[in-house]
Amino acid sequence: MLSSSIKSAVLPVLRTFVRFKSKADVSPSTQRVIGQMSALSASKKQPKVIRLSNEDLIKHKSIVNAWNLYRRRKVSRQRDQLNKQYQSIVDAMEDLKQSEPELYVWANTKQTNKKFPLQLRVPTDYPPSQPWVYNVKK
Amino acid sequence: MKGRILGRISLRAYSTDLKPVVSSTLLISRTPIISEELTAFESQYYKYNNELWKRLMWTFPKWYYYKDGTISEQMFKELNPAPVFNNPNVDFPNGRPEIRQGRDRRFKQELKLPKTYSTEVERADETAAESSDNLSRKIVPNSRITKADETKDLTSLERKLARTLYLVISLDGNKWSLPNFEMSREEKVPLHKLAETGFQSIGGETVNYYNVSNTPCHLHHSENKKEYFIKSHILAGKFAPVDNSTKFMWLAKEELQEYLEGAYYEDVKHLFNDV
Amino acid sequence: MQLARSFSTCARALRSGYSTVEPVHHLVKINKASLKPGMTQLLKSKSDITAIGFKPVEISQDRVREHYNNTVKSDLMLHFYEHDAKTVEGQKFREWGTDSPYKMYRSMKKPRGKGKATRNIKPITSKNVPELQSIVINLYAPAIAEHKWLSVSARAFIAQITNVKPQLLRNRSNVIGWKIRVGRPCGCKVELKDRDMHQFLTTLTELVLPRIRTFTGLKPTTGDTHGNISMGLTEEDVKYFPEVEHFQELFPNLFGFHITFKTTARTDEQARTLISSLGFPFQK
Amino acid sequence: MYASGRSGTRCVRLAQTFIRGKAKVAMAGEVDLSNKRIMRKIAPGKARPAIFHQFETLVELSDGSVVKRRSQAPKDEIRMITDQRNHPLWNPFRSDLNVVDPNATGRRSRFQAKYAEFSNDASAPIEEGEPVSNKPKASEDFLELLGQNAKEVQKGGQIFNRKAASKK
Repeated sequence: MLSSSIKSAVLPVLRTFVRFKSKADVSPSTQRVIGQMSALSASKKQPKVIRLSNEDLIKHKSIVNAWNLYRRRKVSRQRDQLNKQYQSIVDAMEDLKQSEPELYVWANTKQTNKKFPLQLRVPTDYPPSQPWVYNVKK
Repeated sequence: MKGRILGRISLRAYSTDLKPVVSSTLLISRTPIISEELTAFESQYYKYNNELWKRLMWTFPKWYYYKDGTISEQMFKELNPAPVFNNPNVDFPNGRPEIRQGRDRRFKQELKLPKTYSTEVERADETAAESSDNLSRKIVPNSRITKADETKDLTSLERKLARTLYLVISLDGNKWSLPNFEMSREEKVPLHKLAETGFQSIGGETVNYYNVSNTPCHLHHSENKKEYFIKSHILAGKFAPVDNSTKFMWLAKEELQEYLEGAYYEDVKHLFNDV
Repeated sequence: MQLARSFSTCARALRSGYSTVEPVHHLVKINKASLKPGMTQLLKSKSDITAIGFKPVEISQDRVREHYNNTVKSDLMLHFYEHDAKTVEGQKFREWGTDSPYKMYRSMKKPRGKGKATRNIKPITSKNVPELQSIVINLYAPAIAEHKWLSVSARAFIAQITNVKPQLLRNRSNVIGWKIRVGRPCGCKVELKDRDMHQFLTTLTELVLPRIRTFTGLKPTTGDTHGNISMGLTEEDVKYFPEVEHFQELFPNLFGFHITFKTTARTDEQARTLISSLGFPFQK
Repeated sequence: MYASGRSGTRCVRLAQTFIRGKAKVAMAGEVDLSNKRIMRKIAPGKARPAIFHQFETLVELSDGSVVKRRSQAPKDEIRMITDQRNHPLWNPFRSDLNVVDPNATGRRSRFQAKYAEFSNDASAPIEEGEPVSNKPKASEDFLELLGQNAKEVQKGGQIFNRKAASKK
């Protein structure tokens, strides 16, 4: 008798939000916000930390090293190409400046507020049904 | 000092009327329509990392998206049965399961989703036309290899969708080059205008294109001729040569190496995209 | 320059029985608290698989990155090229001069103009082609002041459309009329990078913006003068995000937010051109 | 749709959103989070990355191209009807576009469909400033029931428009 009265006195103080137990106590709106809160939180949703054996760790490291090497080569190849492209712009303009001053002025005038066309799109993963647009309206 | 020497040279050239002809070359490209073809190593690495990522992903909050007692929840439950729970009376030689929110947190969580499209059996009686209009049909991506790839049609813009293609033309059918237009000695026009009007005159009337800049991106010296390169992208339309004897092709970088002259290709190859 | 400080050694060298090991004075400051065994996790990189904070990044092909590297980058370089261009010096803090001893230790004079130092604008070469660094989403909802639980909804909503957990924002000032108090939650923010950023970008340009009927393009004057472009979406617009559209009952309250594109461009003009190359239309 | 501009206009806009937000909060007064959860503090060096559970979703755009997306929402396929590929703003030089707008049920879209050929710029998008709601208004539905010749009668006066008045 005594213990049950203590329980009833203590229970409301100890009440916390648990998704499955005390649903009757809270309104559906509160329940929804609690759901949002739980979806955001990591509690009980996080998997275990990956623990690799020494052999697996070495495998992983060699995969990552190979990838870094591959990517470094790719990036430096792209950078070299861009540097060459830049140098050839400089050379062409320097030559134009020396030999054709008139053309040089035209070539060096900047068009302000020029934007890229929107038809120049980010590639997709799979092509459209009609891969190329033949329709031209000017 | 340098300027003086250059000036003297050009003066001498002018006096003997051997000043090289100025011309502009149009470097018109079709940009990739689909994403790059991955190498075997790249796709394997992405797959490996993706699996690690899936392993570290949080548990799917099923109760957030599927309300209790709804049909969709029932369908989801049928597709994804609960994992074996940690029964104290059973021995697990490979470690005891740690179930949290319906997932064994030692492993990745693989889920199947209820399909939104109707199954094959149901739509067996539908005609092809009906099914193409049906908005809830299954998504079947188009093939990354097109008809033009299969027939090896080099003039098509629909070939090699994952690559950048460049236009090359040939006036006699033997010697292939990038379209080049010479400037008359009397009347001077801007280089990009020269390239544009020249391109229109040989068959670019039916093309929507975008000139990246007025600035030339390269200079190629050939005998008594200076070729300034103007960079441009084709956006829509089709290159249709005015003169029937003019041949044209849309080629990727390694194909250009075959068709262009060796020394010329070596001089301009850094302008072409590897992809 | 003397790299290592040392004591005078000649007197000791003359003495017999002298140890040759000299005392070392570290020039690099070492925070010894971080050497505690409990802190070892903090020293590990996030890309290290043994770290607790390990998160795989390169999990799939990135088509926006490919588009930028293959097509846009070299085009932008050509587009911005200007022959014989010089660096435009920004406004800097200035010296007072050396003509008077009073000016020697005086703190520097404020920069000309608005009194703020600005960066130098270098000509674009192959080394500094403008690039999109990150996208910052900033959600400020005044209604949170009254209904505190809305901050949960706002964060859940941003997490849903970006796949990244946002950070809660709190008020930093008091405005009595708007019921704003210091320290109360008022919104959330998230900084998207790499693949998350690129997916958000393509979702905007391919799926969301074309469906907003009032959308006519970004303002041609947008920018914060340092090469960052911003735009905003109202709560009417955000319902076109696929995650929101197909699960409307999860979001009874929708929120508008600001989107800022942080770029490495030094001027707004350059940043706008960069953004336009990624598929954003601009008003004429 | 707006780009954040000068601080003055932003302040006004902030005030507007404030009022708008105040009026439209769903579930207001129904949520009671008085019994707050006590958030556990994460010790330094113990934080783990938040990786939400994500599904790979295929999105088919209106021209048939397919892109892959990662999304937390449990949906494996999405088919778009209006998107970048058939929007006039993104396709300024396409005359073959037949844009099907499922939301176009309003009076103005019907007007536009009827008199499109008279407008100067067919591809010009709808004017700014007048957002069209997705749901057809009740009065419009009744008008459709009444038939072709029915006209809506304007009730009440015009709202005073300061901008328009100042232009005159």
